[in-house]
Amino acid sequence: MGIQSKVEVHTEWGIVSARQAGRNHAKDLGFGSVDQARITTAISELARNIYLYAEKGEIIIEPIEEVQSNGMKRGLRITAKDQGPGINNIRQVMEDGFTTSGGLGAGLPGVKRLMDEFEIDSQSGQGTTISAIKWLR
Amino acid sequence: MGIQSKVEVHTEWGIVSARQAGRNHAKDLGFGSVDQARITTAISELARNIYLYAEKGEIIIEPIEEVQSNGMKRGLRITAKDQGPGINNIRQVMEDGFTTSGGLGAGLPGVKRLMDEFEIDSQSGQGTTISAIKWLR
Amino acid sequence: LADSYAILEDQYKKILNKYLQEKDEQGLYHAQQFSKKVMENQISPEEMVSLHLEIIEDLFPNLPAGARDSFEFLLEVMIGYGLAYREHQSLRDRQKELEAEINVAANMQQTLLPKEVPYIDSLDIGVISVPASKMSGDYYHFVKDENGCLGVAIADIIGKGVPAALCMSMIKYAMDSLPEQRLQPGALLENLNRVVEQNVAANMFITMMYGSYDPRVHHFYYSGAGHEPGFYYNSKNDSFEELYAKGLVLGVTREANFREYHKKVEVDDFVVLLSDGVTECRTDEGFIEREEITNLIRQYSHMPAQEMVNNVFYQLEKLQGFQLRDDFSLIIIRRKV
Amino acid sequence: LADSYAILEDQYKKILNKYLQEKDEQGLYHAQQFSKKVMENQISPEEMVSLHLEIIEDLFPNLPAGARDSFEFLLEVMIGYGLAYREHQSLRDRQKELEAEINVAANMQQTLLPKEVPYIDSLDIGVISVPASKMSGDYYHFVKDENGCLGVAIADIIGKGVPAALCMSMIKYAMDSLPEQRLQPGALLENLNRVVEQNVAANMFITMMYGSYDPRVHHFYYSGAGHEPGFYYNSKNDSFEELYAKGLVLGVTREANFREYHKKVEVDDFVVLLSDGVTECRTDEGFIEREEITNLIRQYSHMPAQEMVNNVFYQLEKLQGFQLRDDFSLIIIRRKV
Amino acid sequence: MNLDIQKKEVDNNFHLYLTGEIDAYTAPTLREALVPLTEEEGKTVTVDLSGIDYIDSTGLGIFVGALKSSHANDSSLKLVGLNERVYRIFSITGLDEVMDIDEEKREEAKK
Ligand SMILES: [Mn+2]
Ligand SMILES: [Mn+2]
Ligand SMILES: [Mn+2]
Ligand SMILES: [Mn+2]
Repeated sequence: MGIQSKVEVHTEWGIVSARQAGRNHAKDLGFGSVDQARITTAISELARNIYLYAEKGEIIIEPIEEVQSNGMKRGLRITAKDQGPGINNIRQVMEDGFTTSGGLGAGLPGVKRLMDEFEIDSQSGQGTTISAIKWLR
Repeated sequence: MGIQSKVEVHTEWGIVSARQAGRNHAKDLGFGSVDQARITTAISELARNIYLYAEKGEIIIEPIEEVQSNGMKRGLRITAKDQGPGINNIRQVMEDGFTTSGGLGAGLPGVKRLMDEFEIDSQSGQGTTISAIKWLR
Repeated sequence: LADSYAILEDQYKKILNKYLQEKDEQGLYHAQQFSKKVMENQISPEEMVSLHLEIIEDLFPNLPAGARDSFEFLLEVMIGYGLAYREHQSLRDRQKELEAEINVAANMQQTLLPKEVPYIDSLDIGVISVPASKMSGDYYHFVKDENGCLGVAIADIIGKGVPAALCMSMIKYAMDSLPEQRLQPGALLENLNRVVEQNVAANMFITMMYGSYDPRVHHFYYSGAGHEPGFYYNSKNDSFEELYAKGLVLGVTREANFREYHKKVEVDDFVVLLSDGVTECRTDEGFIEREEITNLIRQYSHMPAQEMVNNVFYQLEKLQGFQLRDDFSLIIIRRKV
Repeated sequence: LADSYAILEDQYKKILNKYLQEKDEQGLYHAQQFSKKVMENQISPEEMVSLHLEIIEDLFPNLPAGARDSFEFLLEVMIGYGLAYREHQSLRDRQKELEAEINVAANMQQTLLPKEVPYIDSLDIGVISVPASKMSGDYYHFVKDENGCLGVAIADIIGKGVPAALCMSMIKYAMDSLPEQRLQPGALLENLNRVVEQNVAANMFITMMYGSYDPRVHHFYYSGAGHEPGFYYNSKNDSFEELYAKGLVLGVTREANFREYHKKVEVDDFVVLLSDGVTECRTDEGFIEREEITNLIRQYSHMPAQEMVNNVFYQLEKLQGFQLRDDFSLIIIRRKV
Repeated sequence: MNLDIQKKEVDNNFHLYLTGEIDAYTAPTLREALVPLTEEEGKTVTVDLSGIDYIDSTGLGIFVGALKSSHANDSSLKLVGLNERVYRIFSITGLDEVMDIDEEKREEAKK
């Protein structure tokens, strides 16, 4: 359901556009202001990673639904894709407290915390795809 | 210099009175609102410790001065005294992240962080004296 | 730092003002970037709230008095978060220190293991031992005596991590200080049991298998102290049988006896010794069967012993999603000629 | 959790309202107590700010629009603090796990130290050994031989924490496995040096002082391997002299010789053995002088030996703000009659 | 505390000038700078400690490691410029007897 947005990221403007698209979708779906800010921050971090380490890539934002026993669960999926250098050691990158860039709690573990679901697929030299979902409560 | 205040703590009202006295002194000395809140929180924690573990004791609040090469340094000293059971293992109590009561960062390590200087003297069965200073910047 | 606070205040004022005028996403992006900057400067959350308040008091002189007061109240609440924030900084430093310490200890522990596998003409030996976390509670040991016999030990200390590692070092020094003359496997375990019993806490114990291979006659003598059974591979029938030696774990009673078993080893056959980290490999679908292990070993049995153990380890590590749940040790001793 | 959020919101509304009416310290005290409660409920700082904002929007319907917007902006900044806050929670959990592991190991290590001080009629012995962190790299040891002589060892493994602890256990087992007949201090250190040299990494070493007290004649024989000098207290003159035994630290060269020193001990005199954690006690004003240590010991010299060492430790711990920078070991052996 | 390490190569031999403190935190940096130099056969590595006012046992360990490495690789290691506090530690640990300490100054004194 819903229309997905795809934003190319290769300048800082791209980061802002991706944030904007994410915030619009989040508002439309009915997320509260804290969750809006969280989703936007997650997008921002993912887009910034693309901008800094892969030079270019894209952010896809799409509303999703999942049938459950007690009705329908709705949410927003963020996907970040790039053809950059990829991540050598995923276990290390996902470890808490050891991001070299950004402040405390930032980096990919931060994105994982901001969202409800998180998946990463990356191999050295083959680019990275990260997908994260926030469910509406 | 200045007049010291001494507040008996054996009820929760005593905690509030000690806070009030501390806040007044801090305001008079010219501490900003964040530092006022920090000093008051430190007093609160110390007074609560007396109330919870020693049943009664006192909080003394006194403006202090220290002559320095480049003029006078002014500050506020908080002293908490009780004749309670004392602290068995001070090192353990001063350890980060392991307060059983209170939330993250609370307890005596929290008081130490809120103030600039911190001293503790306690022996099992002989009561506890804690003294902490916040300097005006 | 006082200086940089003034600079940050000024920056915040500018980006907030710009946002209030243009109210666009770019402004909020600046807010997020600013967040990183204040945190790099170790500004606490309560300071951030206070800074915000100062600026809006400036911008909105007719803010209702109650609204202003309400922020004094909020500030009081935020002090608690400030404490957690600062505790976090110190905890993170301590954690880094601790990890560094354990890395050093893990390196030291590596030096307790044999530097190389002894060379014996007629034998091909492979060994791999990988800790589940940084430090290992598995131990293995080789010794070649004056008759050219090979002594081999494999041991597993209950639990893993630092405590197991500490205990593992005891086993190493205890073995080093055993009387010079070569002991029979059973007598050796009896000796070790006394040392372990005296030195470990009531709830600790160690399992061990000790074997002695005589390459002159190709007999393998072995005794076990409650250790995970190994395997004997019969190449003629392409079959595995259990190599089990009944015996009480070390450290439980002062005196214990260990029966000695014996196996004649034929050309191309091999002995497999392992720790339960190999057999109790747990995947999403549950525990792996011992038969799956032997199938895996059979699959690589045409390779040199070292490549066999490497390959078996890689396959089992992969099965567990590259996260070992227990220390993993595997030794293969094959009779070549 | 969603439920408790609603309850907290309601509570916050109540205490904030009460504060705005009465504007007293009690209200702010409630704010602080509330801070603990929200943190126990794992409410992030940005949620706290958002909760506050919702309530004041309710209370002050004519809040200037810009002021309202400014809090959207603040919220964006607070998200960063929220991340740090949640990272803190997870780091704390991991740290607790690690600490638990190290606690177990530290308890195990305690069992390596003598359970009690040997009883010798004419001597009064006090000993204290406290690790800087959980695990110790200091070691001490007492043994009473068939002639009633007291052997005493004090050792310091380079560094502290887990790696030093691992090495410390080696010293313990190495001493346990020394030949039965009582060795002279020099010969004992030569023996130990060989074990250490074989078993430690290139940049590790151990310092040790070993003494043998013969209560039949009240002679104290001792040798040192690069260890911090102790003291001899002469009660007649109320003076201290250094108890220094020159010798190379253990583990540097394969062969080393250790000279044996000797001291006649008079009634009421005592021998002080220590590790450098006692003397290299560092305070805000710099290092403590050895003379300050002897002054401290003198101050308690009328007490039984165990109380002396306890008091000296307490005073030095206090001087360092209850944060030891190195493992601390102090032994006092006094001739009573 | 920090440790500053300056390296110079004079007549095919190495000189290290150290300033600051050598403790558990700075020791790894020193090891990385010092030990590889001692692995070059026939060279002399002179370490100038006149800028060092504190060294702890972990720091000493680095010099012990370097000494062993110089024995194994047929190079030589020299320490110069030790102040009293630092010298005391080398002396107490007996390392002054197995290490080449302050040779230059003593030779100057002989002249
Ligand atoms: Mn185990
Ligand atoms: Mn196991
Ligand atoms: Mn040490
Ligand atoms: Mn020490």
